[in-house]
Amino acid sequence: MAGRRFSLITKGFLKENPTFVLLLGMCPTLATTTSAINGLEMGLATLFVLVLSNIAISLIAPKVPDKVHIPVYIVVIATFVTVLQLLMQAFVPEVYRTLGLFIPLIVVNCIILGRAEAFAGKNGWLDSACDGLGIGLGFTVSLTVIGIIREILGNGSFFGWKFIQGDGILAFVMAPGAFLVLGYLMVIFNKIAKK
Amino acid sequence: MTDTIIWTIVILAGLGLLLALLLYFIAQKFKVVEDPRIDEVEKALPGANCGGCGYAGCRDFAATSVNDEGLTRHFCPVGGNEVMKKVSAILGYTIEEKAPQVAVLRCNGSCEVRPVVNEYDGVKSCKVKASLYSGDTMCPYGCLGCGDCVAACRFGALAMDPATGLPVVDETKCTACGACVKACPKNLIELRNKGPRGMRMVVECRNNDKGPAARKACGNACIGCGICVKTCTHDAIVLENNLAYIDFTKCKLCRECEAVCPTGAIHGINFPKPLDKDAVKARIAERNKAAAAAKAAAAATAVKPEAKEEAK
Amino acid sequence: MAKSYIVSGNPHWHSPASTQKIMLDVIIALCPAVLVSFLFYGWSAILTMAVSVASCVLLEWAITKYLLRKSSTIGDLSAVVTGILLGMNLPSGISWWIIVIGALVAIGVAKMSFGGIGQNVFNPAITGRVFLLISFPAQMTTWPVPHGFIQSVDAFSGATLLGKVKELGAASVADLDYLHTFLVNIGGSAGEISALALLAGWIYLCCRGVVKPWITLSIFATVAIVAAIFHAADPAQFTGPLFNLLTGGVILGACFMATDYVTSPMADWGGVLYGFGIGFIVMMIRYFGSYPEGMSFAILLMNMTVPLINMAFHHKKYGR
Amino acid sequence: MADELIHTGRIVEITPRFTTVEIVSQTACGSCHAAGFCGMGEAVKKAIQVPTTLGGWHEGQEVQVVLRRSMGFKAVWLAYVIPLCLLLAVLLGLSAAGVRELYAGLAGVAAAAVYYIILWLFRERLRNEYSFYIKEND
Amino acid sequence: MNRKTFSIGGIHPADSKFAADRPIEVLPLPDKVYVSMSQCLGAPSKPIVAVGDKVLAGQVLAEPGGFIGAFVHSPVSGTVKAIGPGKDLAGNRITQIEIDVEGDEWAPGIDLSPELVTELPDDRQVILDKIKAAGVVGLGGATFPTHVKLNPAPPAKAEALLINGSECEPFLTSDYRLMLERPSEIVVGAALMQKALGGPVCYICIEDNKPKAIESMQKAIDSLPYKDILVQPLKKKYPQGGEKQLIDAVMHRQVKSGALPISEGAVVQNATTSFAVYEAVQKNKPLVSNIMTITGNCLPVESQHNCLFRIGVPLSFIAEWAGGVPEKAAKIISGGPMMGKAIANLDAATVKGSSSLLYLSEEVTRRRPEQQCIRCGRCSDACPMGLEPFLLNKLYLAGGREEELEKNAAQDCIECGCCLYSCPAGIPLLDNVRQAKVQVMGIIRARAAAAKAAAEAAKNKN
Amino acid sequence: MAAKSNLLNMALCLTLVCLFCAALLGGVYALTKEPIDNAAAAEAKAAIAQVLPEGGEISQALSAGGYEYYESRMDSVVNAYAVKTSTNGFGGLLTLMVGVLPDGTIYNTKVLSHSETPGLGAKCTSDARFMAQWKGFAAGKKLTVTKDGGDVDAITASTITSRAYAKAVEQARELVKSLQEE
Amino acid sequence: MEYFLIIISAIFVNNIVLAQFLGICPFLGVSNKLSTATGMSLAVCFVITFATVVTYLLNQYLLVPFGLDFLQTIAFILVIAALVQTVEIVLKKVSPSLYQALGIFLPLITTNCAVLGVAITVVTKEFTFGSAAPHMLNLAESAVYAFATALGYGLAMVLFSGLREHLALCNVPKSFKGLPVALITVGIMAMAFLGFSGIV
Ligand SMILES: Cc1cc2nc3c(=O)[nH]c(=O)nc-3n(C[C@H](O)[C@H](O)[C@H](O)COP(=O)(O)O)c2cc1C
Ligand SMILES: Cc1cc2nc3c(=O)[nH]c(=O)nc-3n(C[C@H](O)[C@H](O)[C@H](O)COP(=O)(O)O)c2cc1C
Ligand SMILES: Cc1cc2nc3c(=O)[nH]c(=O)nc-3n(C[C@H](O)[C@H](O)[C@H](O)COP(=O)(O)O)c2cc1C
Ligand SMILES: Cc1cc2nc3c(=O)[nH]c(=O)nc-3n(C[C@H](O)[C@H](O)[C@H](O)CO)c2cc1C
Ligand code: SF4
Ligand code: SF4
Ligand code: SF4
Ligand code: SF4
Ligand code: FES
Repeated sequence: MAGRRFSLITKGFLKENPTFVLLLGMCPTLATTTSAINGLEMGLATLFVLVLSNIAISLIAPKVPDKVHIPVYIVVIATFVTVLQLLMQAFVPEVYRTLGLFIPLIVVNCIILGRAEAFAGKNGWLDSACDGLGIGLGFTVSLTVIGIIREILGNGSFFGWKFIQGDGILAFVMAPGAFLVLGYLMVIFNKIAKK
Repeated sequence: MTDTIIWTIVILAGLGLLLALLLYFIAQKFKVVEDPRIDEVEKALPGANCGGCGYAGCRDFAATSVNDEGLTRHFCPVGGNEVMKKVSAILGYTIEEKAPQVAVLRCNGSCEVRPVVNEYDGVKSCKVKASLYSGDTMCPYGCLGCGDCVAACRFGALAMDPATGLPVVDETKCTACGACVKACPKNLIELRNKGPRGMRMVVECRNNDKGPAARKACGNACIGCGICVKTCTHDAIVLENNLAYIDFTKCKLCRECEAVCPTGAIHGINFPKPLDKDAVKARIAERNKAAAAAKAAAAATAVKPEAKEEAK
Repeated sequence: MAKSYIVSGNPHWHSPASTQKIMLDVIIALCPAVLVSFLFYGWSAILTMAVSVASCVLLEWAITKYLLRKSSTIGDLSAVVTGILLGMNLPSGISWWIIVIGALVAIGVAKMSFGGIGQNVFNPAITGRVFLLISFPAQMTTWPVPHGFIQSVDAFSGATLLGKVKELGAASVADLDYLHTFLVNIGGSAGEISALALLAGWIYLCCRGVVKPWITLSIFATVAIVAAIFHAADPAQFTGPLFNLLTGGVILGACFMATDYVTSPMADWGGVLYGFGIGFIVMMIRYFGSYPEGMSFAILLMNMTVPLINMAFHHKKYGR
Repeated sequence: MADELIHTGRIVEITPRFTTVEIVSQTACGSCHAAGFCGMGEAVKKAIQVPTTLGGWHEGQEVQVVLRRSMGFKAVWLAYVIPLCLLLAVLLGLSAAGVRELYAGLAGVAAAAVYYIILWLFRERLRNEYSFYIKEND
Repeated sequence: MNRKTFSIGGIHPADSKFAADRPIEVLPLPDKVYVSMSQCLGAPSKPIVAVGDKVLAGQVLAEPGGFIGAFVHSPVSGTVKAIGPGKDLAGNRITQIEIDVEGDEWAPGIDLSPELVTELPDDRQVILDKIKAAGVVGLGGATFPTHVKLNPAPPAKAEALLINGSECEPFLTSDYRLMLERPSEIVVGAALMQKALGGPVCYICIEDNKPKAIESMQKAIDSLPYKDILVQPLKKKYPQGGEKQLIDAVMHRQVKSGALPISEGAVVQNATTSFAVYEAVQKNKPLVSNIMTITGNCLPVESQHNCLFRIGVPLSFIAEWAGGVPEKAAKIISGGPMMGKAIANLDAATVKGSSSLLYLSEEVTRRRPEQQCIRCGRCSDACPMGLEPFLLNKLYLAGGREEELEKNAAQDCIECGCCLYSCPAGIPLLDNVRQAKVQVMGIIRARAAAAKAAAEAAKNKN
Repeated sequence: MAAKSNLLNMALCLTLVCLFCAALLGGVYALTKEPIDNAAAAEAKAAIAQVLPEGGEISQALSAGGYEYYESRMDSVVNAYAVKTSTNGFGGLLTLMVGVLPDGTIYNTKVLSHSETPGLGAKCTSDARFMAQWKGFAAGKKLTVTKDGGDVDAITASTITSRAYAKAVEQARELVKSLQEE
Repeated sequence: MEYFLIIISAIFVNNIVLAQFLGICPFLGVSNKLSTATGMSLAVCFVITFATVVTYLLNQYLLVPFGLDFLQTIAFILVIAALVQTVEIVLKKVSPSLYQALGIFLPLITTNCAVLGVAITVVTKEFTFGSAAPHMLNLAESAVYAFATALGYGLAMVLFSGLREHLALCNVPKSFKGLPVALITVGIMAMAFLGFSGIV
């Protein structure tokens, strides 16, 4: 059982990596990874909602009539997102401002609803929590990695620590860089995953 | 403050109620039923989506198999009996096992036995080549060696052997999907029963020419001499259009035909030991002598059944 | 038959044309412009182009050999063309490592990622240039002032004519000597310097049948017409047709970059539409955008429409 | 780009007027490989009514339901584009005329609603115009 | 001179007509001939002689195997040695009749004298019957039975008869020599076909790189009493001689995709076919000989020949007669360098359609290594059908795109080779387009069959 | 797995979930309202305080000439103004808080929001030399970039942003001038 | 003029996909075929505009008066979901055949973050068009903004699907096939769209 939970947590890194394998939640992946720290923060925010909504949904799922399960899930997820919004505004307003629109958009991130549908709706709360944690961590790691690469190339710094004089290759902190970095990471990921 | 909370509750609850009514409405109108077994069957399938079964991919196979009554029209060549057992378990059917098959090449005109008379200079495609002429060698029936079959195989079971210029089947990988059979413009690949422990006899040739022409074309060609037909005690070999063909349902793997074939067109595959031609030939000669003797005797005494006994 | 003869489908012989010869023609056509930029910017211009060509060719060779593991394609000289054109689109004397990054984007991203020659959808040299423009705006807009023949140049920010318009308004270039601008257009990228040299090269290409003139003419016509209309409406704000034709990269772009086979439409009328699009977009960017010059963006933007244009415009078919 | 959209389906019912074919419709994201993880992209069986024609079809037969692509576009046009234009026209028109924003907005939404009602009145004609036709499964 | 040409595509390969000044020689008889049963487009013919039979030159050996099919006659006198399998020049199996040559005796009723007979039969049916009985097939390349073409199904009516003397393929000179040496016979043949078709205008179409042929034909027309026969000079451009291109050039009409020339009122016949028609009708002489050019880029002009050969003579015999296969030849082709077929089996016998033996050397004929398409558009600029071969090539290679191939008219390809000739990247366009065409024809045929079956079913129901 | 759907349980379920969620949200909202307001206020105040001399008493938001501004009083005498101004920079709006002393000397400036290009215009928030010049920018100096004949040292290769910045400061100075004249 | 600027800005300068990163999932997922992409784009135009108008009204006349702005996220998503479903039902009632025809294009637009993104942006962000001072958009402007944004989505989508159809026939290296090369293509598209910067 413990092994199963462990694998639930680890599968998000490679086998069911939400970014590179499942291609879910592309918008925040691209938009918020201008720096490593931004990527990390966004990943954690998603993780927060994912874990909580997974738990909540696994608890109520058995009682929810079939036809309304999607709306119910949406309400639950939206609630946690709003909670997150309020908490961030109150305690980390700076972070809230940089991530901006993409915090409320966690609601429509397919990862969350997808997990609710595919996992939390059919499993117990502890498993669901682990699943949420796994996928959420996978997402966080991917975002952080993309953020690190974009920050190094685009700004010449690592988590804010600047190691070159002047600027980096600016395109990488702009929109095109996001797509290019993700594209090439996917190539590398495919090659690794195939081996 | 409390105001805000009350309004929050009122508005959200209102929205919720509205939505519920709406969705109820939808539920009434959209009666969506999907058999959950489709998913299960799909999961049991190999997921290669090769279309070898004749359906448009694994999902289609699953969907149609669920809706069909019985599994007679469904067989996954890739997964084989293993998978079909699982599928039938899901659907609650019993199935009869199919003998496993494998792709077999019916040409053994390797480079050294087939004189090359032309040089092809064009797209490396058997289909294109076949549309232009009969091939680089004197044999108009043989393998063209451009490997269309290799390209068609989705399982990596085929590879060209540079030494012989012929494709080789990796039996562990071949799923008998039949893609290569369709791809070969010379109809050189056939799906045959794998045989016990993979052992089987094959006439690896499709040359319909008469003896001299066939021999000129390729050292390993079947020249239609008919010795094998005469030798075979199981009626497993037929000769048509100057070409022998072994019916794998009748063949008993005695390897006598292989021993007597003057050109080496008949091959025994996967036998544990190489064929001791002389021994087999001696055996046949013995039997033939006995048979001749018996015949002579029969002519004299007309006690046929005994002779037959002996021949065995 | 004793000897073995070749068998293949018809036709049994072929025209002398080859990819390599086509690219060689383009290189020859670019020579006058390269020469002129050498005359005005000296060795630094040649050095810029040399670094660019060398890195493009080396990168293509390395990528085919080590990453894609295919046989090398540098023999077709297309990487050389890309290299020269990239070099011509940079301020001469820009740091070598910026050129290498540009070449990496041109060859690695825009060309080889799509499968190499013929497979790319965006013009490699332009993709490289635009990438550099947004990544190193400062370096990419610091133009050297030509000191004349065989003399190295200080990196000195001389404004281009278009930059001047952007900063100071159309009036600042009201009394331009157009004949002089036609012969030598000082300031700007290494390759843009002489309209005359570029046009001579283009005419050579047309005569050799390497390119058809429609795309280029369509760009010229559109630029001229759009500029004429706006200039007539408000000469104080909008520069005129001749100015816009002769300055910046319009001629270089229209003659050599918009005509790249791979990234332009196949049918003649499709080419006309494509040219119209480029001409229109370049004028919109120049008049209203924040970039003083928009040829690269315009070509890149129209590259995206090429598949659609190709779906809409086909050759006239027999009997249909 | 082919001119026809083809769905494979199975005839479930034949009446003198309509033949009902059940198709497994691929919603837009149905082809997405992450479908299994995203609850939205279910392949849904849909029943389509096709006017019965001669052709010797029988129930349970696998057939192809063909929809001319131009019809698909026309459907999008009728269902989305026209109401959208209506909404925008009413909204912008009333705003320009100085009507209060709330009322202009509501009027716009109402206009779209009215449009759908009108569409409903013409449903019989639409049914015929958008009919699919069946062809043999090849 | 009013020179016309077709409106789409076309290329200008080097003319290379080295054998143009070599007069037609008569090939000696070999010891053996092999008469193929597959000599025309259509069903193979059925032998009506038996092994051991004595045959005379011009005697019928086989009859048509179907509506589209032709009689085959013995080219020589001798004994039928065998009837059985043989190989054609591609190495594929065919049925052939082997005859041992004994003397040169002709069947009775055949007029071997050289006088020109200008009197035309009165009845067009007589003309058609004689053409059919003589086994005349198109000698322009497709070997389509001529009597079928000259007898269009009723609503269609011929408005123009185009005698195709363009011989646009490089190297080939057999039509040219014939137009120089026997112009009057060609004109009489044209008049016969004109009559058979009900009197359309007849244009004798010749490319302007053959001014002597134009002059010679014009002289012959002027000296003969027929009406409405004109010489039409054409610009030199390949494939001017393509039937569809010729109709476009001369009549400014384009044959619709999938339709026959007659739908635009045109009938096209090759100049040598016209000569064969003359001999068949006026001299009762069946089609047992044809003219062949022996040429190549690796052959000195003095070893190049135009010869009159008996149909059935082995190719190797002709090659020997002409001085053997040159050392530098890397490929031997039957036909021109653009449309000809590479010969895989030089032991094969000549057939009615054989018109040349072309030797090309390695450096001109070897295909270049294939590179990737640079989308230069030369192939589509060259394609006389206005197709986009690069696209067809890609769609074919992608697999499963038959419908798009059909939409992009892969089935219209006339296999002229202009695309592959022009491609700078050495892409085997035609090899693949030909396969694409086969695939598309497959679906078109399947559709037609299905429609027919459905119509049948509907009929049965009612 | 889930219950069968009918009108009643659907409505009930959704309503209940909504109620529950609403309660949760209301609760969190109530809890966070104060910190949120505080954070917002603190942020605004910090920006203002940063551009004003220390120790002054900052007024409520005032407005004049279309600008929002704040007064700082020391011993009830206005000793400085903080003016919020906006101009169009390279990539969009550039909004500053500018601290101006009554005599027209700039006390300090702070960028509130901008959308300039990273690495170029965006340096207006990081370029030390550029930022330093605003501290005590004398009243008599010309608020245009050196290129245009003024006294503002532009950010390298970002004349446009620098101009916009200078213009925003100029606006603030003008406003203070007019306030003083009243 | 202001409307014109809004439109240009939303389509080209701040293209929703290429500059704002919204609605990427369907952008990548439904762009394999030009025809589907076109149909989808038209549907998205309708849904985005309609949803924006409704949520604007909801926000302005229900949430704001009661001080409930913090409920934006949850209220909007519910309303949008309901709206899309309603339209679907209405269509089905109105004309089953029409509805069937649409089935081909009917994407599940609810989960598309572009719809929610635009709705939220419109009620939370200040805009400047031309030299006008920053301000919140009014209803009419919001509708135009939403519509133009959706047009920008459609434009990007149609161009992209054209490119992808083209790429399907190219010899893209194996490990680049499919999404990687698509992403690289979008990257270069985004680069090209930067050329419009500053136009508004
Ligand atoms: C199946 C078939 C039927 C044909 N029927 C006719 C016909 O009825 N009338 C006619 O004039 N030509 C007919 N043709 C001849 C063609 O139009 C054409 O002349 C012939 O294929 C030779 O053309 P080519 O040498 O340009 O390739 C037919 C050809 C084919 C393949
Ligand atoms: C590409 C191409 C080129 C051709 N060139 C010639 C030619 O030069 N001379 C000729 O007589 N026929 C040529 N043909 C054949 C003609 O299309 C046509 O079949 C022929 O003229 C009909 O006459 P026939 O039936 O007497 O052979 C060519 C066909 C094709 C497809
Ligand atoms: C991608 C890009 C972004 C730019 N961003 C800015 C910017 O944010 N601020 C700015 O003043 N100039 C920016 N520029 C530069 C201007 O276009 C212009 O070159 C410069 O402001 C004037 O040059 P100068 O400052 O060297 O005189 C940018 C240029 C590029 C290519
Ligand atoms: C007329 C012509 C123009 C070309 N222009 C360019 C160009 O602008 N940029 C470039 O990278 N390559 C250019 N090339 C080279 C080559 O086509 C290009 O690298 C391909 O895009 C590579 O696939 C050109 C080639 C020709 C024949
Ligand atoms: S293609 Fe042929 S060899 Fe490959 S798996 Fe199928 S049957 Fe076997
Ligand atoms: S077996 Fe057939 S397909 Fe395979 S290489 Fe030989 S000829 Fe080609
Ligand atoms: S061979 Fe076919 S595709 Fe090629 S040029 Fe000729 S007609 Fe066109
Ligand atoms: S000629 Fe060759 S390289 Fe040019 S477009 Fe055609 S196939 Fe491509
Ligand atoms: S995250 Fe934006 S559409 Fe999927």
